[in-house]
Amino acid sequence: MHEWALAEAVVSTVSQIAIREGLRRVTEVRLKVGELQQIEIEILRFALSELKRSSLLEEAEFIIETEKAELRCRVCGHKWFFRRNEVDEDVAEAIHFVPEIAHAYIRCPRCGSPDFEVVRGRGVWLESVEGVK
Amino acid sequence: MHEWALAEAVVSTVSQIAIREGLRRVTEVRLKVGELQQIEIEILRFALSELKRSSLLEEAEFIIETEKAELRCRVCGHKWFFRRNEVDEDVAEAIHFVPEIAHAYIRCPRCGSPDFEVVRGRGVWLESVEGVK
Amino acid sequence: MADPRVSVIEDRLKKVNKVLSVSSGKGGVGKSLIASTLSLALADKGYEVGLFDIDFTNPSTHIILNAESVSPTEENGVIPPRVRGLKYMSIIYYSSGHVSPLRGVDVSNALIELLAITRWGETDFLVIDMPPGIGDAVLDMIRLVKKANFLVVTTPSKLAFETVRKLASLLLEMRIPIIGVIENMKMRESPFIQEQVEKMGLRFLGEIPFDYSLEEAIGDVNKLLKTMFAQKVKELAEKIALQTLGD
Amino acid sequence: MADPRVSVIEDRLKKVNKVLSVSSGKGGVGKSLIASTLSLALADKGYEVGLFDIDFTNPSTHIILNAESVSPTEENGVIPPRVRGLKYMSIIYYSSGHVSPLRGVDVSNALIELLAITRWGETDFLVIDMPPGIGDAVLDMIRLVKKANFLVVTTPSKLAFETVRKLASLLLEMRIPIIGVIENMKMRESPFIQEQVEKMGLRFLGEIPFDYSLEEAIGDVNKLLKTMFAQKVKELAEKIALQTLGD
Ligand SMILES: Nc1ncnc2c1ncn2[C@@H]1O[C@H](COP(=O)(O)OP(=O)(O)O)[C@@H](O)[C@H]1O
Ligand SMILES: Nc1ncnc2c1ncn2[C@@H]1O[C@H](COP(=O)(O)OP(=O)(O)O)[C@@H](O)[C@H]1O
Ligand SMILES: [Mg+2]
Ligand SMILES: [Mg+2]
Ligand SMILES: [Mg+2]
Ligand SMILES: [Mg+2]
Ligand code: NI
Ligand code: NI
Ligand SMILES: [Zn+2]
Ligand SMILES: [Zn+2]
Repeated sequence: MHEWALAEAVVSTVSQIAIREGLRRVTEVRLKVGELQQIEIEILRFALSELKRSSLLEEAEFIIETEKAELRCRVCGHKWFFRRNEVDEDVAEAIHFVPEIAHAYIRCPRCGSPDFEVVRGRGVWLESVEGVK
Repeated sequence: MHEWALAEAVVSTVSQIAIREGLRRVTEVRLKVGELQQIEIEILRFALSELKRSSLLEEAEFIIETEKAELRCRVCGHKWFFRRNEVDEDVAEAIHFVPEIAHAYIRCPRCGSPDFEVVRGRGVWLESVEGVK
Repeated sequence: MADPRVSVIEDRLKKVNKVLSVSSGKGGVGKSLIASTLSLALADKGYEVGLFDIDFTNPSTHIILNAESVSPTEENGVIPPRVRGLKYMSIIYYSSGHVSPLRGVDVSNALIELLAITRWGETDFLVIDMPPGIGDAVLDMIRLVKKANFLVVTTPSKLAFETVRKLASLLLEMRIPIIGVIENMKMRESPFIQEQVEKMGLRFLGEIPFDYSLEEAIGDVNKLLKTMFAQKVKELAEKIALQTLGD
Repeated sequence: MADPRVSVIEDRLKKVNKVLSVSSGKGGVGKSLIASTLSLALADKGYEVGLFDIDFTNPSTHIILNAESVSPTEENGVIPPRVRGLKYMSIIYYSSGHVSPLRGVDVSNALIELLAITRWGETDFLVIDMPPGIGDAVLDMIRLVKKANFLVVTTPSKLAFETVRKLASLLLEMRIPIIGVIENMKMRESPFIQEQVEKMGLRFLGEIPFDYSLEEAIGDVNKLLKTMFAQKVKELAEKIALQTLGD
């Protein structure tokens, strides 16, 4: 599972932020996880709990919210939500690694265009970092 | 002056919106004009007043606000404002026609990168259209 | 609320009869040389022709046509200058030799801006010189220029045709009109490309041999028009005019 | 608030000694063939080499290397498969033959994602096959991969060199290391490119002749390595290894 790699990215970014803001320890980290990428939250959570050991994040609580993946067609303006059960297993797997590859498989349900944007719910995003100085 | 062409774009878009919303006549149009493009507001206003004749926009009042052009460097995060008097006449003229050509001439004042985004204040933008049904 | 530029584009192209997008997906297959020479050939037949170079980070047609001594004029918008009888437009009139590092979003914005302000007027053919890649420029041509017809250029190479196959399959899926495929820089006999093209249900327009005298003719239109390359493009121009105006 | 992927990229490349970005601005000059053959040549000398194809809408190296029968594995991230001894990564493992119409913003996002999750491990040279254009991919390499060294490819053509000149002037202005310029597909004697390159203060690495046998070798690595093209690339590889590891 490459959730581990994403967890490392989160821990690395939070550490940088903590150092920049002069935090002695991080108490709370809020994450948004977009549904397009179909991250396995439990694996992400496990990886975070392993990776935070003996770091500034040791005592941090991770609050993870999922966000629906909203797509908007640039041709006709139609908005819709990505649903995993509407694509094949292979396609979901590919999008799991590289969300942009959605453009190779998904089409606007109204006009058939591959020219859509991911309005929200693409990948892993840091919402806030709290700690004590 | 190509302000006339931009005024035509505004009138054409407002007409489409009025038809779509079922307006019999348009009473007020709010426009934002970004400073990057250095539009001559008086010429734009004159063109609009000419172009609106015998159309749904005949009685429309145009409220035009200018918006400072804010740039943000993608490399170092620095934000700054575009100021016309800091570029040559030729360069200002080129940006007047194609605002993106700013990337050929302007650099981040902090790190020297051409890789910046125009956060706001790029070109002509429609803010609102009001009318009676 | 809304970008006013998009809705005026259709209006700006109202008096343009046919838009021909010279495209490929692949770079270096001869799009710019074909777009330039095709424009000259069509103008030579008496058509009113525009040429619009939208490869904004890598413009080339101004070098081929030696088009730097003129510039657009302003008159209720932008009027393209005349270059060898063509209405010619390129971003070089604004970048003047500087490198223009443009992300896709900037390419898209610049394209929309130029489509919204350029007055092509009565025009039989507007030839578009497309950039490589299957990105912002291709997607915006599909999205904004409903009357665009694609002319697809490949070389005999597997590497070029692989991308051409992808571009063509996208255009077919989107039901965008494809005039046909040109095989450029042919060096030896091989039916491979023609077979593949016809298998996709597309028209194979013909081949252009590799022309060793072409490089010397870049920047000298008189010389260019005398090359064997130009001779072949003129034949193709005839075909393309017949086919598209016959629609 | 923040995209966590960007800060981990440096970490992911920590054990990569040199990053070589094979670039041009111009398409069709031989970037993909040179990137592939250079990678093989460096691996042949005993170096641990990665090859990363980031021409996402027009990937080619998998065809050259015939790399479709393997795939990346997952292990705390993505481990590139081995292809002829190279650690090899391409978007084709996710697009599997489908056309990927990607705007610049998508190219940028996909690049950041793959840089953030791919584990190259101990690597002497990571060769990057760049797309044409001076856009998202070039700007992101400059922005995100601080250890990137650019290897610039041109052909003898004025049209190719015009774009190369622009790319090189951007890199010089940004103080990005340029290993040098390669002149590919040389057909006749001419000092033009070398002179221009040296006038810009850049190193002219050498020329590669036009090789008529190259097309047949695409997809067959054994054949490829026996071409005169590969012979020339091996000589260049020697030079490049000496020069970059000597820094
Ligand atoms: N038929 C041909 N014979 C010889 N050289 C050609 C031919 N067509 C194109 N070229 C050369 O190939 C290179 C790429 O052409 P260009 O028009 O710039 O392609 P693109 O616009 O697709 O990138 C140029 O150096 C050009 O001179
Ligand atoms: N030295 C050479 N001799 C003959 N053909 C070449 C040579 N270098 C590249 N080519 C051919 O030129 C075309 C473009 O090469 P490619 O590596 O795909 O370029 P790019 O990645 O820059 O677009 C391919 O068809 C390739 O076979
Ligand atoms: Mg997208
Ligand atoms: Mg910008
Ligand atoms: Mg071109
Ligand atoms: Mg390539
Ligand atoms: Ni995973
Ligand atoms: Ni003006
Ligand atoms: Zn749609
Ligand atoms: Zn900066």
